[in-house]
Amino acid sequence: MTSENKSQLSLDAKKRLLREMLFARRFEERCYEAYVERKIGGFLHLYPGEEACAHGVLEAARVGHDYVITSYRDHVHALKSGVDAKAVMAELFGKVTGTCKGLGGSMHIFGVANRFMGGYALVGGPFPLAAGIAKGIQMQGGDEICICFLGDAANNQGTFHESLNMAKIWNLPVLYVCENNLYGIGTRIDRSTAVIDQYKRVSGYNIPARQVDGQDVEVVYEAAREAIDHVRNGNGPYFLELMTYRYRGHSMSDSNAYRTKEEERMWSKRDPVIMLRDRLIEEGAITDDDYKAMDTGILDEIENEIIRFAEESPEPPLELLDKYVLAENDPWVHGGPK
Amino acid sequence: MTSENKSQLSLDAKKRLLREMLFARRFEERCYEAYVERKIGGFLHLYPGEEACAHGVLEAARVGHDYVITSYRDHVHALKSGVDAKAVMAELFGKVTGTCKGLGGSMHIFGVANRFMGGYALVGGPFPLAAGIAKGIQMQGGDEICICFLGDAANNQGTFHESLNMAKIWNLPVLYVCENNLYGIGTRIDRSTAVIDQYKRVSGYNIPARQVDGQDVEVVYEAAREAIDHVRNGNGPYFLELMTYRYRGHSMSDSNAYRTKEEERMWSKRDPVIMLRDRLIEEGAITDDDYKAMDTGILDEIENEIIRFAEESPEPPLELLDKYVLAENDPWVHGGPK
Amino acid sequence: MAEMMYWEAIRRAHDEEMARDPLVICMGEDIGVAGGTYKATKGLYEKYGPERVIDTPISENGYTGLGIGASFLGVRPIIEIMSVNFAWLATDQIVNTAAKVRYMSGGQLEAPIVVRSPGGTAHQLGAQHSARMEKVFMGIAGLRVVTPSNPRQAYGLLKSAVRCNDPVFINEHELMYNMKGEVPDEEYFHPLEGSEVVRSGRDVTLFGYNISVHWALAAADRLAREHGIEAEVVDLYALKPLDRDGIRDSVSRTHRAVIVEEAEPAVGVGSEVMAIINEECFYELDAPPVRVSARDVPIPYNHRLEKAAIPNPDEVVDAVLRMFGKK
Amino acid sequence: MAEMMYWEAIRRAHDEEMARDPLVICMGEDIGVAGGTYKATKGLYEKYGPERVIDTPISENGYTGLGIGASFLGVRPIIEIMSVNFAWLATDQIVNTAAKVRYMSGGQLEAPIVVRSPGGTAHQLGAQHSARMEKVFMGIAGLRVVTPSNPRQAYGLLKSAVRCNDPVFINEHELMYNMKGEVPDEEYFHPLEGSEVVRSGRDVTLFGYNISVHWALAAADRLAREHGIEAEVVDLYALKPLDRDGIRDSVSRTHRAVIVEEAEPAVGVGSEVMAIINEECFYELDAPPVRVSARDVPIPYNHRLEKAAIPNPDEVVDAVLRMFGKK
Ligand SMILES: Cc1ncc(C[n+]2csc(CCOP(=O)(O)OP(=O)(O)O)c2C)c(N)n1
Ligand SMILES: Cc1ncc(C[n+]2csc(CCOP(=O)(O)OP(=O)(O)O)c2C)c(N)n1
Ligand SMILES: [Mg+2]
Ligand SMILES: [Mg+2]
Repeated sequence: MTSENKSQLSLDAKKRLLREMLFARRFEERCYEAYVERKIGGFLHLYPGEEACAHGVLEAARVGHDYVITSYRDHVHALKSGVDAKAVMAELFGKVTGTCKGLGGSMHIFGVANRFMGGYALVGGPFPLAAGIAKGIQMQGGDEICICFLGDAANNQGTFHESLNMAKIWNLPVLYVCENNLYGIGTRIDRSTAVIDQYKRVSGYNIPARQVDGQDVEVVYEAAREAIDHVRNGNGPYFLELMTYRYRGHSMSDSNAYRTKEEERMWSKRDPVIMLRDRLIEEGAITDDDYKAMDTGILDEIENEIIRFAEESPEPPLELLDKYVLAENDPWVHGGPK
Repeated sequence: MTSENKSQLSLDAKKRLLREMLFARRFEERCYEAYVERKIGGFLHLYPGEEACAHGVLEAARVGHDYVITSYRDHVHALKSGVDAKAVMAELFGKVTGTCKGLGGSMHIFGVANRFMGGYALVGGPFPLAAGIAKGIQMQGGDEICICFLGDAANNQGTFHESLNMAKIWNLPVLYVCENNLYGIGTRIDRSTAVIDQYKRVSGYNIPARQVDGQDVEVVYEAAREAIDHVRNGNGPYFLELMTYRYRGHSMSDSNAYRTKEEERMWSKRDPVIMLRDRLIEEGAITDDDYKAMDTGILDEIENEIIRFAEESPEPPLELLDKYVLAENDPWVHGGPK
Repeated sequence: MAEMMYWEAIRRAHDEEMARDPLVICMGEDIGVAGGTYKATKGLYEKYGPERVIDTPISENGYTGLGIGASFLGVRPIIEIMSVNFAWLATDQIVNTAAKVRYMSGGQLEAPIVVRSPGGTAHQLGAQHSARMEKVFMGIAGLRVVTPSNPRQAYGLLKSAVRCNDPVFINEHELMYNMKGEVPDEEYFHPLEGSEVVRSGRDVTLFGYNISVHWALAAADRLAREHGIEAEVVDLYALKPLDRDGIRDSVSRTHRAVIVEEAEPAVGVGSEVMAIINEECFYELDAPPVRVSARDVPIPYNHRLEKAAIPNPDEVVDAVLRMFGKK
Repeated sequence: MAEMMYWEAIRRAHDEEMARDPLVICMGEDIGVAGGTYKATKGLYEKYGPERVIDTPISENGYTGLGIGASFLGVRPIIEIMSVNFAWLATDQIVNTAAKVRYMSGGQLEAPIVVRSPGGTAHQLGAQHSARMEKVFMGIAGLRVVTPSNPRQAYGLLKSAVRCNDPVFINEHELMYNMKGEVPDEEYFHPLEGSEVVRSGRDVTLFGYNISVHWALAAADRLAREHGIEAEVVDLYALKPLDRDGIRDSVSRTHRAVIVEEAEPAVGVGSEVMAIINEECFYELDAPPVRVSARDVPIPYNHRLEKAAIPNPDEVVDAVLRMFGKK
């Protein structure tokens, strides 16, 4: 497959994307190790295999301007939204320098300064929140949009139905991106879902929808551009389905036993990082050595900057335990400012 | 419009249906009066205008064999399921002779002996219950089906989505009947719902669905026959949408101010009782005098049997207050039978 | 000081806050064109338009979550849930998101929503429309719960709740919307914490909230008139957090306590107030505190049974008389 | 008497009940092919097939309601909710339908479902996966709530819950599935009401349930060893209804009470036990009862803060020492 006219991405952009996606891959792999070393606790959901989804979509968005919200599998969405990788890792380590001062953890990365509105641990939770953010945008008249990432199995939650309906009737600027990796934990989509093509389910809401390959970042980018244009131009919600695959278990405790080797092999041939690398090599834009150097640089950065930062950062002080439960010194609690 | 070949209903059946529907109309009108007289309390949701829905569908079902479940607007569904009208009225009067001994009230008529599985007051509540009843049927291998009546606005509840999906993936024998009367309380359907034709929303679940006129009991009957056959023959769920209209307010406190006179006038021309009456007169099956005599007989029965029964029945004893909260003398509470 | 009805007071608070801040919105089923089941938003649709007075689909979890999401961007949603029994459907978003988002984001986001909803037994609404939920929300860290017992509180608590940066659940009551009472003519913000001594007395404290304040007051009158017992009545308009100081102060004066609550007793306001009394002023007690609660049953439809299921002033009087060994 | 793990005990109860009665089914997310997150249904899919061991879509309210509907026809569903935090989504069907249907139908229908779910703080699962809900369900008339503290109870309570005609919520704990303990070889039905004295003592009663029983036992050991204080430990395996007699009996012997609970204090097990003590045996008390609860915060991710958020045996010891004026 040649990449000519595959997308409007410049060569520079593609090279940058390759680095970002490889960075995301290595970041997640390093999280895996840190979890095994017991530096990271809780539930840890990793993103390898799905990098083209977040990167393709958010490359087409205006990060830092558009709002992004997602589920517990949230590290890479945060990174691509511009959240500092050191702060993400420190959060995973439970350190006070983390995005959420160590209070959130892997499932709850937030980077509100970058308009990354958080990872949420309840399946289906972000659907209505995203519609609400879009309502907030609409009321304030900006040209931002809200992008909500969600899994395929999450779409069986009632909030899917309720939120898409509201998004449509109120013409809200929200883009729902379904990362369809064919499984909800160990349950294959056809065992949980009456209509497997998620974009078809959206016909019940009169929302435009489309399904594309989620492994080719250029394809994702182009589809997202169209979708985002639609939403940004005031045409209401849009639903984009990306067909993808996670290379690891659902979370750390998952052995992946429910998937066939054949299926895994097939999808490993469509590795989003490798596909982009090979294309750039084929185009003569980079050499294999460039790629290796890039990788070494990334590994070095992760180890010597990011992990070190996380390791060396202090634990949150015990006083933090009671902070952020209720607003501090809110005058309205006592009858208003005196 | 002539009725030839309109349905397979025999003349006798149609005459009986006319009487039943007129009875339902008069029953509900009498409830209205009793509410004004403060004999009935709570919320009271009446059915005039929609009689062809319950009657057409349940005429095609095997009442007493198939299970029926519905919302708070439940009197007429109970009656057509074979629940004793005296017991229904007594329940509305809060008497111990009522279907639920006076504990339930208008929104909670139950007639389990007739497989009328109840009226439920939370919008969207019956959807999953119906799927569950169907699951119970399926496990026990019977040829019953479960018929679930629900309103158009109820379909915006998340349980709609969750239940239809489960009904489909598990191939459950459940027929969902949407009584689309265009309003949820005072909110017109187009203000609450992205796709107004409810049967179209079901495409997201791969469930066969159809929309028909809900004012012509013969049309409803034929559509229901098809639907019920489909379900009874093991083909899984079906969704039937009946276009109808309620002639009264949503409940007693509702002035109906949100509807135009014109719309009301249009629908009043399609009165299901009158349409059937006129057709039978036209066919020469009854005369206007027959109809009047029928009406007089019904009014007499309601007043002198049903209302009198309800009036004269005793209030429930105070001991009932604590009964039915937990199972009585359940041995498993204490470690099993001794 | 003008007299107005409870619903008018709530409506006025909506109106003032919406006039002041274009980001204050209200949403709920039939609150717009229809003006709200209990008229709390009457006329606001005409005044502020459909973008700010939002008739929602019947999707409680969905629209509550939508309100929370909007609040992340500075919108101030006042969410009406028509009957609190339907709020069970929205507990996911209220508890899992609104109550926890500031904490789990390390202070980056907050969810300044108001959820208003009537709970309790009205006129024979039956089991699925008569329950209360204040005790559920009271148990959740990160939420505030208040409950007005009169029009002044209904007005002032909503005003403060809209401005406060925490999610606030306001427990109203079907039977109280037509209650009349004085409301200050000028703008008034009722505190979201604390309690009010609404009748002074030296012999026993009757704690009530929302409708049970009125049962307590009626009981106090009878106790004074017929038995010479002077009851103090404390209005716990704030349920989360409860006013530990106010509870201690009153019980330290009267040395006896009765808590009157409409809900079934288990893990309720009554048990929590008793726990606080035990923790704060156990040695001040001259008698064990007592709760007067609903029966531990779903609410029946029949009017006689319905009445018997919930407390009334006579039961409060009896409880006090028993406490004084007079019964 | 064989030793087995808590999860094995639950699995055994499932297996025996499913083998006995073809209408017993189990359902939940990933309980079938995957055998359940905590292995409580391991191997049952292979044994009983997909119609009885049902992998559900992620639709908590939907599949719980489906289970309730099936129970109307004699099916006995054991519904697993993977984490109790997700059960908020299903409260509508549990509270509005299961708890009320027998009552509002005048005894015509009942909903004999079992809902099993782990709650509480495990290893850094964060705010949205660490909450508890037993206090919520305890407050609802028409429900039963039990909570096993060991494999024997886990086995016997589930057995009885499946047979009982009431809806039963079983509160489990993530951290306990691998706990070992003896379970009778023969079939065993644990009562759904009552409590167990798991350690006798004359000086103070420590009330615990589920995991906090173990904190209480550890504290009792230290109190005896280091301070010569003999604590009685009472295991409140039944939370709804609570065992008034058992609570009174123990406190009447020891005259002092400490309640240990993992959840935040407001309207919780602790407050309800205190209310019962006040009602049942106030005059037996030599000191005000005390609760040792979690902090009133969502649960933080950081391991040190997480530990600090919930009680531990040392805090129980300190509470007792303070009660005896030794601290
Ligand atoms: C309300 C709720 N129910 C169940 C879970 C447990 N759970 C976590 S992830 C998951 C599967 C979600 O699958 P999908 O939406 O496809 O996303 P993916 O993990 O594949 O990215 C489940 C069942 C949860 N976190 N929240
Ligand atoms: C969960 C829930 N939310 C809201 C309500 C209040 N309510 C009762 S009926 C109704 C409208 C339902 O409309 P529809 O489903 O179209 O049925 P119809 O009354 O028209 O027959 C509403 C909002 C309720 N009873 N339950
Ligand atoms: Mg998935
Ligand atoms: Mg309708």
